Amino acid sequence: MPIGSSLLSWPLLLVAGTLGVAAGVGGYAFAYAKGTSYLGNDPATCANCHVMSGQYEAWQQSSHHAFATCNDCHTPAAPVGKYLTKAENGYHHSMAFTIGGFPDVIRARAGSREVVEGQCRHCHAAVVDAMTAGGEVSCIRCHASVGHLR
Amino acid sequence: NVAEKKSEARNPTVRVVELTDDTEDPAVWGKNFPAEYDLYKRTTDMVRTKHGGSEAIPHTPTAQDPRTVTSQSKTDADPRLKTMWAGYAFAADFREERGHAYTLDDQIFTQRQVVAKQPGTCGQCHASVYVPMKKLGNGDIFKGFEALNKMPYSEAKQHFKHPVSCIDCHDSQTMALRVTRPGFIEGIRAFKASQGVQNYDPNTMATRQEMRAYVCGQCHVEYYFKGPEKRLTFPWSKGMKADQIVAYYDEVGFRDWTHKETGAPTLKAQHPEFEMWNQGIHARSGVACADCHMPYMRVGGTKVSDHWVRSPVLNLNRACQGCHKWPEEELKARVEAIQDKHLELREQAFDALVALIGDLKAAKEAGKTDAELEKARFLQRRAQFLFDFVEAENSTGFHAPQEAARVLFESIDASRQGQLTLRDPSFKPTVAVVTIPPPPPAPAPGIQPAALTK
Amino acid sequence: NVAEKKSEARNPTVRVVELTDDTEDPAVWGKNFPAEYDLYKRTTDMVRTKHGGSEAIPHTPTAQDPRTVTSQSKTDADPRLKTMWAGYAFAADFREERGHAYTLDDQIFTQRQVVAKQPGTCGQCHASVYVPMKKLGNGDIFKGFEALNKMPYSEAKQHFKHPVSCIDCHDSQTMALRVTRPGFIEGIRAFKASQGVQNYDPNTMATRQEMRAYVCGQCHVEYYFKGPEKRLTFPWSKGMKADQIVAYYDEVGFRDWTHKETGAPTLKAQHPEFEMWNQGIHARSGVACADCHMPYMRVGGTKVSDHWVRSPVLNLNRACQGCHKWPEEELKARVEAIQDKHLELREQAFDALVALIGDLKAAKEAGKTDAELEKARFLQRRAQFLFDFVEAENSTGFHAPQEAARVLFESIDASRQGQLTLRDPSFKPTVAVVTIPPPPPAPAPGIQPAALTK
Ligand code: HEC
Ligand code: HEC
Ligand code: HEC
Ligand code: HEC
Ligand code: HEC
Ligand code: HEC
Ligand code: HEC
Ligand code: HEC
Ligand code: HEC
Ligand code: HEC
Ligand code: HEC
Ligand code: HEC
Ligand code: HEC
Ligand code: HEC
Ligand SMILES: [Ca+2]
Ligand SMILES: [Ca+2]
Repeated sequence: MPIGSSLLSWPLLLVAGTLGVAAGVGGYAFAYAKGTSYLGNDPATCANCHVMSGQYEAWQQSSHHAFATCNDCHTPAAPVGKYLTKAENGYHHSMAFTIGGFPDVIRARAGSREVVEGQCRHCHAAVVDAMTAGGEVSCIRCHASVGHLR
Repeated sequence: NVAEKKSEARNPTVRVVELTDDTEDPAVWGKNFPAEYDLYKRTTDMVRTKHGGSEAIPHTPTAQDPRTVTSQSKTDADPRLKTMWAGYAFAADFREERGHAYTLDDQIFTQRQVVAKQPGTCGQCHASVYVPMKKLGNGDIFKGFEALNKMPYSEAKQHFKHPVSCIDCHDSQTMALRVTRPGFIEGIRAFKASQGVQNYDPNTMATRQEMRAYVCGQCHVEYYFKGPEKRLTFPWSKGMKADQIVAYYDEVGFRDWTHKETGAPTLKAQHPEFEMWNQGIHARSGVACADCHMPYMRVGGTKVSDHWVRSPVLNLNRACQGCHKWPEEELKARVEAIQDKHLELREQAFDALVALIGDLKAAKEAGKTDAELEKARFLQRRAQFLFDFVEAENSTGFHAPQEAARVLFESIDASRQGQLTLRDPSFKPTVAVVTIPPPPPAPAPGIQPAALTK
Repeated sequence: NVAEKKSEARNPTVRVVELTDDTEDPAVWGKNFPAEYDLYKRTTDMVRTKHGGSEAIPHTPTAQDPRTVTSQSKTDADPRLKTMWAGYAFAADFREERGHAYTLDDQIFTQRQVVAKQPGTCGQCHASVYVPMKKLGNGDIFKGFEALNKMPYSEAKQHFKHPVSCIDCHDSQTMALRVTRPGFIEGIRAFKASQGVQNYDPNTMATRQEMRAYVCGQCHVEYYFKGPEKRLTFPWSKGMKADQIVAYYDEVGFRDWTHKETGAPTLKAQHPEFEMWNQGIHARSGVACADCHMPYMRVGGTKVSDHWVRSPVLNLNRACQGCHKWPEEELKARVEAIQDKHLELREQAFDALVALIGDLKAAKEAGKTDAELEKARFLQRRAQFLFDFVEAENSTGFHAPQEAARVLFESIDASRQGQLTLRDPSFKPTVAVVTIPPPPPAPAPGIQPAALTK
């Protein structure tokens, strides 16, 4: 099971998700900035937010452009986890985008990093079986560029 | 507000005024580019980092120096500097550098202007000289450059209206970066020629990324004033490394001044940030000055370059995290780890240099002849230039840690060998001793001997 | 064939034999892990890089030394090494190191075994000693360690069957990494204690990533043999930096031997890769030895660690490009740029050290007393240890460029100050001179004085 989903707390996420869609400012941003994009899989919709455009361009240049879209890496594979993570991201990003206060150079939160790590293992289970036998190892320590050419 | 941000993003530059190649005043440019201008004005702010930035020190205004705030005096903080520069204007006043807003004032009011008559050349790096050069040269900046160089500073000053300003780095029509300083154009041409590239012209042949360092390399470089016409010259024709530069000075037989205590034909190095950066892994990786000192930031919905040029340690998220995903605290610790290690060597190399100066002074007072002192004096010249090169470089080792350590290694070796030659006339230094001719006797009219300028 | 790969992938480890904590022979492990074993066997290959790798030199077998191939002799290539080690076994034979397959043979057949009687302790890093230690200690590796340490090498050798092998790094049941060497366990405990962490145990407290360096740190470290029982000791209780280590030796009054030409109480440094790496930016970034020297590679459908442990310059694609997107040629050029700069300082520091040794020798021959020579001898000890620390470190500066330059800086300063004290008895060195006691008179039975071991 992807590591990421185990770390997210259910009640907190439900609240966050609800807020993200319904609450005043967040809701406006969500609708105006084509927040419904969170529900689909088209990477271009992530880039509706211009702050995502750098990552979008870097994704287009990356080795995974042909294999994986944003959600393949940034949301857990399990169906419930996927929409919860989207809700959480949606809330977080709408709030951040509207109110500001986020850094100019965005950095992944620890939780989203774990989601990504889980997704690597999800797709590459066969290949990394032997190496992960011993337990914790971070994929993006060595493969930082697979999703976004850096 | 999302709607506002979207419209800003679509329309980043509303041209409210017409800029020409003669528009000097940054406030006028600021009408078209308010974000950049507002940031540019913030270069007045003074914030200290562990080893950089700057600190506001209150100053009681006097007639000669009306500033109410200056930066800390380095010569007071470390008196070894006065020993190293004995007999030279720098011993009188040398301060921590601060933001671009102060470039002109700090030059005009430094005590170095009092103890020595400075030439107009100085203005090249402290004032907005593009328009003045054009005017003085009737449209030819090289002619204007020559005219300004030759004036005494007090006369040249009349032509200076602004500190470094938009037009010094930008083309008014396209806003493209542009090199406006003849000194850099000539210097980089000589450097490229040493690498086998002939007739190099940065304004037509450099990439945009290179220009993001070249505009800084117009000023953040080692230089000297060549000949009686005081032509601002970047000594790069043998290469940009400290030893290549000192070899150049040996070859042309140049000295900045004669050391008061020892009689050595000494050289002063200044702010070789461009040269040091050039030796480091960031330059090698194509990371330019502007990437760290003017990183992109969001203003409203647009991305602008942070024209509040300052220490990246005050701006780690934008300056570093685009490339390095480490937390800010960790990035700061990395910078400081490099700098602290660097300072350890700097301390030791400095003590060795001061010890050599002390030994030389004693030997001279004890009546040793010029011939007997020649080797040690030459080694002082070398040890000091190499030390000063690293000392004057303002990143405290960060721009090229291994190279900075290498230069300090060469410096301490020269100091210790100097001490050895004084105790043992048969000691053979590992570098060939070059005879430096005496300084030219007749100063150019209105200007003090080279011995007192810079 | 895709189907085959898929099945390999699903079943990467078919256990065909039962491994136990007593299975010494790598060929047996190889039945379960053929990919790792095949790669492990390739450590016999000898390929040269600009400054590393190794070169196969044909050798005419003799009774004492039956090897048909050795690596190049460093003492022949650079005779200054013989001057530096005069009176010590290293002067007789010191070669470029090569792959893990040779660890045992190269130790057995080095001329150092001929010119001096070596202790059993040596085996710790050249043979698979885990099972022998267990047997000799009745299950307690620390007891077995003590037993082996005390034997003469010729006796200990009877217990050695393999060069460094699977069981030295792995747990046979889980294949997890494991530290098996008491020397490392005690050394890292002392080091962590110096950092305020008590009772550190790498096998239970280290992360997996740390273990990817710790298993190497069992051997690629500076060491000495403590006391008459020749306990293998890593001198880390004051820290792992070269100066902290030499301060430790000063404090315990240890010398490896007495320099034949000068009488100085000298120290030999050995392969401090782990300590140097620890000072570099890669260690700080969590990049372990195995990341570069055993990078992952694809074999069939799975990823395995490349057990062909060798120079990463021979394997740039896997060793570096995961993290650095530069072309291989550029990566190679970066390694070499660091190394070339490093070697420049190395040359100069070496010449200074040899000059000090020459001056000291002359002074001794001229009849100077021990008291008159004490300062210079102490400075020789220090200059040499610091120089040798960097020289013996096998990455030619790469593992920590700024730190390596710093250590060479300290070394040349000590050499030059040594030369100064000889010419001027009133010269005060900047480091406190410590009196090193004479070596213990009575050698342990069967073993030569400390003066001739290592
Ligand atoms: C193949 C996997 C993969 C794909 C596909 C992918 N990403 Fe990422 N993303 C990553 C990794 C890995 C990181 C780095 C996390 C870290 O450094 O901690 C990351 C980081 C980010 C970040 C944090 C900021 C940064 O640059 O580190 C953002 C924002 C982001 N991705 C957005 C996107 C968007 C938008 C898309 C689609 C256009 C996308 N990602 C597609 C793997 C991927
Ligand atoms: C409403 C605008 C908007 C949209 C649409 C958007 N993002 Fe973001 N995103 C942001 C903002 C603003 C941040 C910075 C938040 C912060 O750093 O606090 C951010 C940060 C991130 C991060 C890094 C911070 C973290 O949460 O770990 C990731 C990863 C990310 N976004 C992925 C995505 C993906 C995948 C999509 C599409 C499914 C997407 N974003 C769509 C505005 C948006
Ligand atoms: C949606 C599935 C998917 C996800 C999620 C995914 N990958 Fe991949 N990856 C692929 C496919 C498909 C390929 C190409 C075929 C192959 O080599 O297996 C590939 C290729 C690779 C390669 C070899 C090509 C290269 O870029 O060097 C690496 C390495 C890799 N992935 C690492 C990762 C890492 C690390 C992550 C997480 C950050 C990740 N992948 C996430 C599907 C995925
Ligand atoms: C990779 C990032 C990086 C690059 C590229 C870079 N610098 Fe720096 N620079 C730094 C850091 C970090 C410091 C140390 C600041 C401190 O100590 O507060 C510094 C310090 C300085 C200082 C002293 C600033 C102060 O606060 O006192 C100057 C001047 C400077 N750099 C100019 C340049 C020039 C000119 C270039 C290009 C030729 C350049 N830098 C390239 C990161 C960089
Ligand atoms: C026309 C000359 C000139 C140009 C061009 C120039 N500088 Fe400067 N810079 C100066 C001078 C002069 C000072 C010192 C001002 C003072 O102390 O009064 C300075 C100071 C600085 C400082 C120190 C700020 C502090 O807080 O200590 C930094 C950093 C800096 N410059 C970076 C740059 C960078 C990066 C560029 C190019 C993008 C650049 N400079 C271009 C002349 C110039
Ligand atoms: C010391 C040099 C320097 C000075 C002085 C300077 N700029 Fe810039 N400016 C730069 C650099 C470097 C860039 C980045 C250009 C690039 O990446 O091509 C830049 C970019 C810009 C841009 C393009 C958008 C952006 O922000 O990246 C504008 C507009 C601009 N500057 C306006 C101004 C104005 C207005 C002034 C005077 C108030 C000014 N500049 C003074 C160096 C300078
Ligand atoms: C535009 C990209 C970029 C920016 C911005 C940048 N770096 Fe780097 N940095 C690099 C690259 C590339 C390397 C070389 C290693 C590599 O290839 O990853 C490097 C190497 C380093 C190293 C190791 C080299 C050494 O000298 O020890 C440190 C430390 C470092 N950077 C710190 C910083 C800091 C602090 C900043 C901000 C002031 C910064 N960097 C800004 C790209 C960048
Ligand atoms: C080639 C460019 C250049 C020339 C020519 C130049 N400067 Fe500077 N000056 C700089 C830069 C860059 C700095 C900031 C870096 C530093 O202080 O090391 C600076 C800093 C200063 C400072 C503030 C720090 C200090 O030294 O106290 C003063 C005062 C100053 N210069 C005076 C002068 C005078 C007087 C002259 C002429 C004799 C002169 N400058 C010529 C580039 C130059
Ligand atoms: C970031 C990559 C990296 C890491 C991490 C690293 N090394 Fe190295 N190592 C190198 C490079 C590059 C060389 C130079 C090889 C050459 O000159 O051919 C080298 C050289 C060596 C050599 C000499 C090899 C030869 O070919 O002669 C040894 C032994 C060594 N390293 C051991 C270690 C140990 C032990 C560690 C951990 C404590 C370590 N290294 C960590 C990259 C690394
Ligand atoms: C039990 C002791 C021991 C351990 C554990 C050990 N080494 Fe070695 N290593 C040696 C010895 C001894 C040699 C020299 C062999 C010779 O020259 O005959 C050597 C040689 C090497 C070389 C030089 C190869 C060449 O071509 O020059 C490298 C690289 C190396 N080791 C890296 C590592 C790394 C990385 C690890 C950990 C993953 C490691 N070693 C663990 C003892 C050890
Ligand atoms: C220590 C560095 C490192 C770590 C950690 C790491 N990898 Fe890799 N990985 C590599 C290297 C190096 C290769 C290239 C192997 C080759 O070229 O044979 C690779 C290759 C791959 C490939 C491509 C294999 C192929 O050729 O088809 C995939 C997929 C992959 N890694 C996924 C992962 C995943 C998933 C993780 C986390 C569980 C991970 N890696 C962790 C270094 C690493
Ligand atoms: C010098 C130390 C050393 C020796 C000797 C050694 N290994 Fe390893 N081995 C490692 C390291 C380091 C790893 C990576 C483990 C990790 O990341 O947890 C590893 C990983 C492995 C793995 C896990 C899969 C993989 O390849 O990453 C297997 C299986 C393995 N080794 C088998 C062997 C066998 C069989 C031998 C003897 C022929 C052997 N090892 C000898 C250091 C060693
Ligand atoms: C697992 C990741 C990883 C691997 C593998 C790796 N590096 Fe690095 N390297 C880094 C990091 C992290 C830094 C520090 C700068 C930064 O944060 O980007 C760095 C810095 C560097 C630097 C600049 C520092 C310096 O000492 O000048 C060089 C050069 C470099 N690496 C070369 C190499 C080479 C060559 C290899 C292969 C032998 C290699 N690296 C392997 C992650 C890695
Ligand atoms: C703490 C671990 C350790 C101990 C103890 C140790 N060695 Fe080594 N030895 C190594 C490593 C690691 C290398 C490879 C690196 C190098 O050559 O610098 C090596 C290399 C060698 C080599 C090949 C290179 C050369 O020096 O010619 C010989 C021979 C050798 N050792 C002999 C001995 C002898 C004899 C002893 C006992 C007096 C001994 N070793 C004790 C770790 C050790
Ligand atoms: Ca400053
Ligand atoms: Ca080797």
